[in-house]
Amino acid sequence: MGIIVGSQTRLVVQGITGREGSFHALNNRRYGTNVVAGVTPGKGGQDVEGIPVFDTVSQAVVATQANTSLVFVPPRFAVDAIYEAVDAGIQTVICVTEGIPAHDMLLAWHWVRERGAVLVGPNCPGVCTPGQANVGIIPADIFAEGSVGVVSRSGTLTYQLGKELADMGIGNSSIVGIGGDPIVGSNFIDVLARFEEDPDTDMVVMVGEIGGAEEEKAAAWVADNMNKPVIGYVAGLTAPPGKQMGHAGAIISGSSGTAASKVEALREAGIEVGKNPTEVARIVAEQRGVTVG
Amino acid sequence: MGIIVGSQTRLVVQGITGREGSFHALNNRRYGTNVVAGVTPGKGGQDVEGIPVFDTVSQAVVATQANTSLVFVPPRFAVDAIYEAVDAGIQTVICVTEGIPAHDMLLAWHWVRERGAVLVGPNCPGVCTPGQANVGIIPADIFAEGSVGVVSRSGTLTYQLGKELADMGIGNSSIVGIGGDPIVGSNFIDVLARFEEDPDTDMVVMVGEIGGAEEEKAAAWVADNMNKPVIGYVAGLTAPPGKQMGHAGAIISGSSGTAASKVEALREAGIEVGKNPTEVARIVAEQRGVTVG
Amino acid sequence: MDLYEHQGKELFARYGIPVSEGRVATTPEEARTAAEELGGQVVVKAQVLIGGRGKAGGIKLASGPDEAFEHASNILGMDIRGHEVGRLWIEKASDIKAEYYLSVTFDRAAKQPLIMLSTMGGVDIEQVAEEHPDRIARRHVDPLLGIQPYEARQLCFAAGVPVELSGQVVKIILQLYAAFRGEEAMLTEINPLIVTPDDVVRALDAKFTVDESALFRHPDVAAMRDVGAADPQEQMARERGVTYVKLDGNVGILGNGAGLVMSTLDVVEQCGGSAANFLDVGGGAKAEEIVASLEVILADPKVDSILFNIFGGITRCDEVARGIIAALTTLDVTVPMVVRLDGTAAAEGLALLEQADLDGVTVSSTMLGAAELAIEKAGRATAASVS
Amino acid sequence: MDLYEHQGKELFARYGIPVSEGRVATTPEEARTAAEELGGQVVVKAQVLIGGRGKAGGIKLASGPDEAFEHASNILGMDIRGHEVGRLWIEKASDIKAEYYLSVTFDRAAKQPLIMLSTMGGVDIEQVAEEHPDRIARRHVDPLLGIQPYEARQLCFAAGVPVELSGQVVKIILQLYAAFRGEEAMLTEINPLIVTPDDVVRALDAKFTVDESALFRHPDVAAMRDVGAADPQEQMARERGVTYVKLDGNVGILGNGAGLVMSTLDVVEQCGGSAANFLDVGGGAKAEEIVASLEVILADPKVDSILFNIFGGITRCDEVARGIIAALTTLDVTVPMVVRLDGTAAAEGLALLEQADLDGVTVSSTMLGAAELAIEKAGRATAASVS
Repeated sequence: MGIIVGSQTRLVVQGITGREGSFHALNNRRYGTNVVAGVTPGKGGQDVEGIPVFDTVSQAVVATQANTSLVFVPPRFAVDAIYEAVDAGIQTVICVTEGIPAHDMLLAWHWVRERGAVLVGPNCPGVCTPGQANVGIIPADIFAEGSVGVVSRSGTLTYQLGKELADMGIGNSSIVGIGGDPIVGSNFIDVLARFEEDPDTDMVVMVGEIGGAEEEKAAAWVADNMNKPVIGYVAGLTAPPGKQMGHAGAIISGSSGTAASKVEALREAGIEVGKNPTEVARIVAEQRGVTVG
Repeated sequence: MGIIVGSQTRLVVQGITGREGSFHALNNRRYGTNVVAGVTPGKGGQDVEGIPVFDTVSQAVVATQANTSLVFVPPRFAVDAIYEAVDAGIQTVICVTEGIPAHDMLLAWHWVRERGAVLVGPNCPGVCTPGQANVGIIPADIFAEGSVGVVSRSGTLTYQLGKELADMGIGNSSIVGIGGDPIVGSNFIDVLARFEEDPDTDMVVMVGEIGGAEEEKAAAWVADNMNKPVIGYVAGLTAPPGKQMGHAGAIISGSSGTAASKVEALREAGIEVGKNPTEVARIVAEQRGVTVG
Repeated sequence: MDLYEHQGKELFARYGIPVSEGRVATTPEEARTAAEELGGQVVVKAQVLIGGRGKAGGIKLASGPDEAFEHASNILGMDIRGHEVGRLWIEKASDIKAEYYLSVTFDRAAKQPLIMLSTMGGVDIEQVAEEHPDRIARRHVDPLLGIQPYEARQLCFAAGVPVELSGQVVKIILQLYAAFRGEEAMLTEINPLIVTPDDVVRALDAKFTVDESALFRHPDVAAMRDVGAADPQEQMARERGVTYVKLDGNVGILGNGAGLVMSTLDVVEQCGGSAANFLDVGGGAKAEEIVASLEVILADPKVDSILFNIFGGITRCDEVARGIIAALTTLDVTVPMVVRLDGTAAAEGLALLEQADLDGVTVSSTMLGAAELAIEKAGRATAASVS
Repeated sequence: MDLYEHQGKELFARYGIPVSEGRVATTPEEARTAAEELGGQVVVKAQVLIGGRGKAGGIKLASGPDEAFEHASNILGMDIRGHEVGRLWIEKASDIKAEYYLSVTFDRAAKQPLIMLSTMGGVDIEQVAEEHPDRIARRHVDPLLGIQPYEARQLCFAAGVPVELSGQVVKIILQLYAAFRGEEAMLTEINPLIVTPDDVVRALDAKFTVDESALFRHPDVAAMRDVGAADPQEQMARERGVTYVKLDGNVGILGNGAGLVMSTLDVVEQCGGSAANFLDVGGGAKAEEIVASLEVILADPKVDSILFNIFGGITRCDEVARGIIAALTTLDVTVPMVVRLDGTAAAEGLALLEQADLDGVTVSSTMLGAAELAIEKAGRATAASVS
């Protein structure tokens, strides 16, 4: 089954006629995702290799019963696309766009929550449920079907981890990139709660990084609410304070937000933490009784 | 029991040290209302004839368990007072202030609703439950205890009606002035629904006037949802279109909002309508088997 | 408060909405100068706060300054549905390929702003609304979040705006909403929103109604009030802080509270009379306000009697009685008055009146009785003046 | 993006927040002129994007122009915690009765702006936060509704602002929130917010961090970026559109994606090495960006080897390989490189590298292996240069 996306997903891609939009829409379809529609205002009536294009998300929903949206719209217009999707009744919105102004997301976060929709991202690689659906830019071929859930703030680091797991013969239920921005639609806790509920997941790897306090909050939540084992990793142990490391969210201010404090919080919550992706994969393998070669 | 205010009311008066605020706070207390506190920023620690004054509504709630607020604050600051009351946990706010900008109320209406609080007004005379509590500026001595509920957009017209009823020996469960502004916190339907639920009310008089479409909507609602009899009255049968008759809400635009169309809607919903306050009182008396002198 | 077209366009321009260049003129000479400055064909447009001026001959195309002068001479002073034309807006003429309709209104029932867009704009929009309601695209906006671009796009697609124009129209929708919100309007309307032959979209008219209660935040808009345009008595009432609307009958009405005053007008008609005005002194009126209100009512020569209907809540009836006594001693009141006082301090008020023993003042204890008496006295006065 | 004090004050003034009059100076001569224009006592303040300048001697009181000149001479060029002072803010000196603290921050965890106010402001605010957390009043604001005056009043009462000052402080709180919202800041801070002996409240310092992603809506703020202040290599990186942070080690790092690059730094340290930099080429990098990134890394003379760690998603490994090949043919690369390519088009990329058969380029198939190799090569290079 997996979480957030799967065989039930009927995907509409917002910004489908753009270079990246069309490339990944087709890529997602190639993987097996049910891509039912695309939206580009003013290009309604066209199609992208057979995927019908509509002017508005509403029209796409009416015509194709799309239930999930993938947003590939430039940062200045991306929140508008999120609003449009939710207003059209889409209950799952995955936003890849990087560089959305933080104040825009602040408002959007509250508005989307009040309407009960699930937003993943922005600035995230998407969600993949191996064997069922891949929504976003994750190179899904790395990942095998299995029962280890992965939730991560970082894209390429997720791939690295998937690769290390795959090298040990371990597959995944779903891989969720939550994104590295200051405000993301779904945080660790939102995703961990879904993995806890998901019958096809029996263990979760949580990949954090410096900045913010989400890892600490997630650790406390895991201690109180999760029965399935969680393995942790935090990137940025050597990051200097006061410097923004790429992601808008990845910055250490004062003594808070350091990787060391996050690792400590995770360990206090009973979560085993690996010091690098290779070690994380080894811990997972050991806990599952997989022989490490 | 009555509705909205009663013996359970613990009233805080916002703007209590103003001329009108103190006059009516004391007037309400004289009637028997449990006035527990007043609020005027910067005057915390003072008292108004024994009523303690606080700087903020929060402090008043903590110290006195106030559960109802009466807002007597000038129009520029009145929405702020409403927000403050609701944010402090007050669940019933009655706002007398006239002249609050309509856009301010537009935002406040949504915000207050989302928080589940009841707002009556603005630009309303208040709510009186005879024998229990009077909150606002209604000259409560006109009204006797009884079982006829009254809901009205207009203040003095309500008094006129109460007087006509009293002259026939008919008393009231509660009298609710909902106010005549374009946006009011509680509309006819909100109040009618409460009267329908109230065991001490067995009949309702609904007093409307020109402008808007609330009477029409209320009529349809009454037809579908109310078992208790409703007697209607609409002021402004002779009002010319396009002229604003005092209330910001009282204006006829085009063919909508006329008294005639409202009367028709009420009659279609099975509501008997009197052509003037005297006739309304007579209808009520007849329906109750009171001998009309 | 309604604004003139040229004032609305001034506000539009501040929000970036494209409008035609123009000038205000209050004399034919100014109209000529304006036409000279603008060059080419111009349109001479009567500035009145009422619709239908085009059909009434208040809008004329002029080929140049001389014709502008001529049209201005004809239009100035013209009476358009009861409004005298005191000023003109002279603007560059536009070529028109299509006329759209766009408005943002304050929808009280929905408690949300409502945007309406149609590609069938122009003078017949009301007919469109009735016969082809589906040709008017509508959308409510969440007031807390404010309008989002997709909502404007959806309106364009729903209304059938051609794709090559939708960029401009989307922008104007967002701008008009910003003007509605920014100026705290109750209504902003562009009809027609024109499309020129070279595909430029522009506002050819402007209707703007702002919330009087919010004017304290908009002193520049408050200053747009045209004190000259109102009925002189309504103007006088406004200066005295009371709400007055002139009507056609002969029974002057003075009451407290809009609902009660409206009800009083109804009762007068129901009793066979006819009200000369609506006058609400508001809550808590003092004696001076009663005097001032009476001055306003008496400025109407058609008034044959005056009906006082006061139900005191905040208002104290003794203050009202003092006002009546003061008025009768300071003003030259020749019409009979019927006074009904009830509620707060009614007994004191009635005692004051009795004590003063004023000529021409009759007291009545009920609203209905007072109305009947006032009508009777007005009828007698009329009969006397006719005979 | 952090702004200088004087830029923050410029923004404050736009929102009506009271600040002291002042001038920017970049030479002692300008400081003297500024002091002359301002008159009386002035304060000479180093403009650096880091705290603690007061304790470091970067803020001095001058009795007049000559002393301002003297202080400016001493402060300009000073190194304050790694930041060289290149400009000064000369402002009128203030008499101080009390120092408050006020800030609005973007609270990610709560998803709401957070306002903090304390009457114990000044340089020791962090100590106050630790020892007397109850002396800092805090309030979150509903971002959809925006701040309401009562929230500002509650902060004042909770912080213990004297009643006679609360009117001014409430106003400044509302203005600071407006500045935070209007300029899309991540942080706005006034410390100290002073009270003068005659009870005037004024911002004596300004800390302003704006959201880089929102700068397209604020061209005036974008123009405040001090291109001179950044590390020259970081500046070079920004111009080339890559994210670069200089560190202290000798292994240059180039990767794609912030998380992977951070992880690579950690692994290098875990393997006993030390990274020279953080460099994220971002997603979908082309060959030219790889060349540009290598230029940035190589501009640091401390770099003894370079570790490429690319996991292709959007990024194509063949593009990366082309970039490496191009760099080696166009740049004068003398340091050894270890390349690890995985993910999208990894096979093609590795084939291109093999085919090019480049001197000094070694391929590794795992992140850990690549790190070990790069450290070893850097160590050998260091040994060679030392010997």
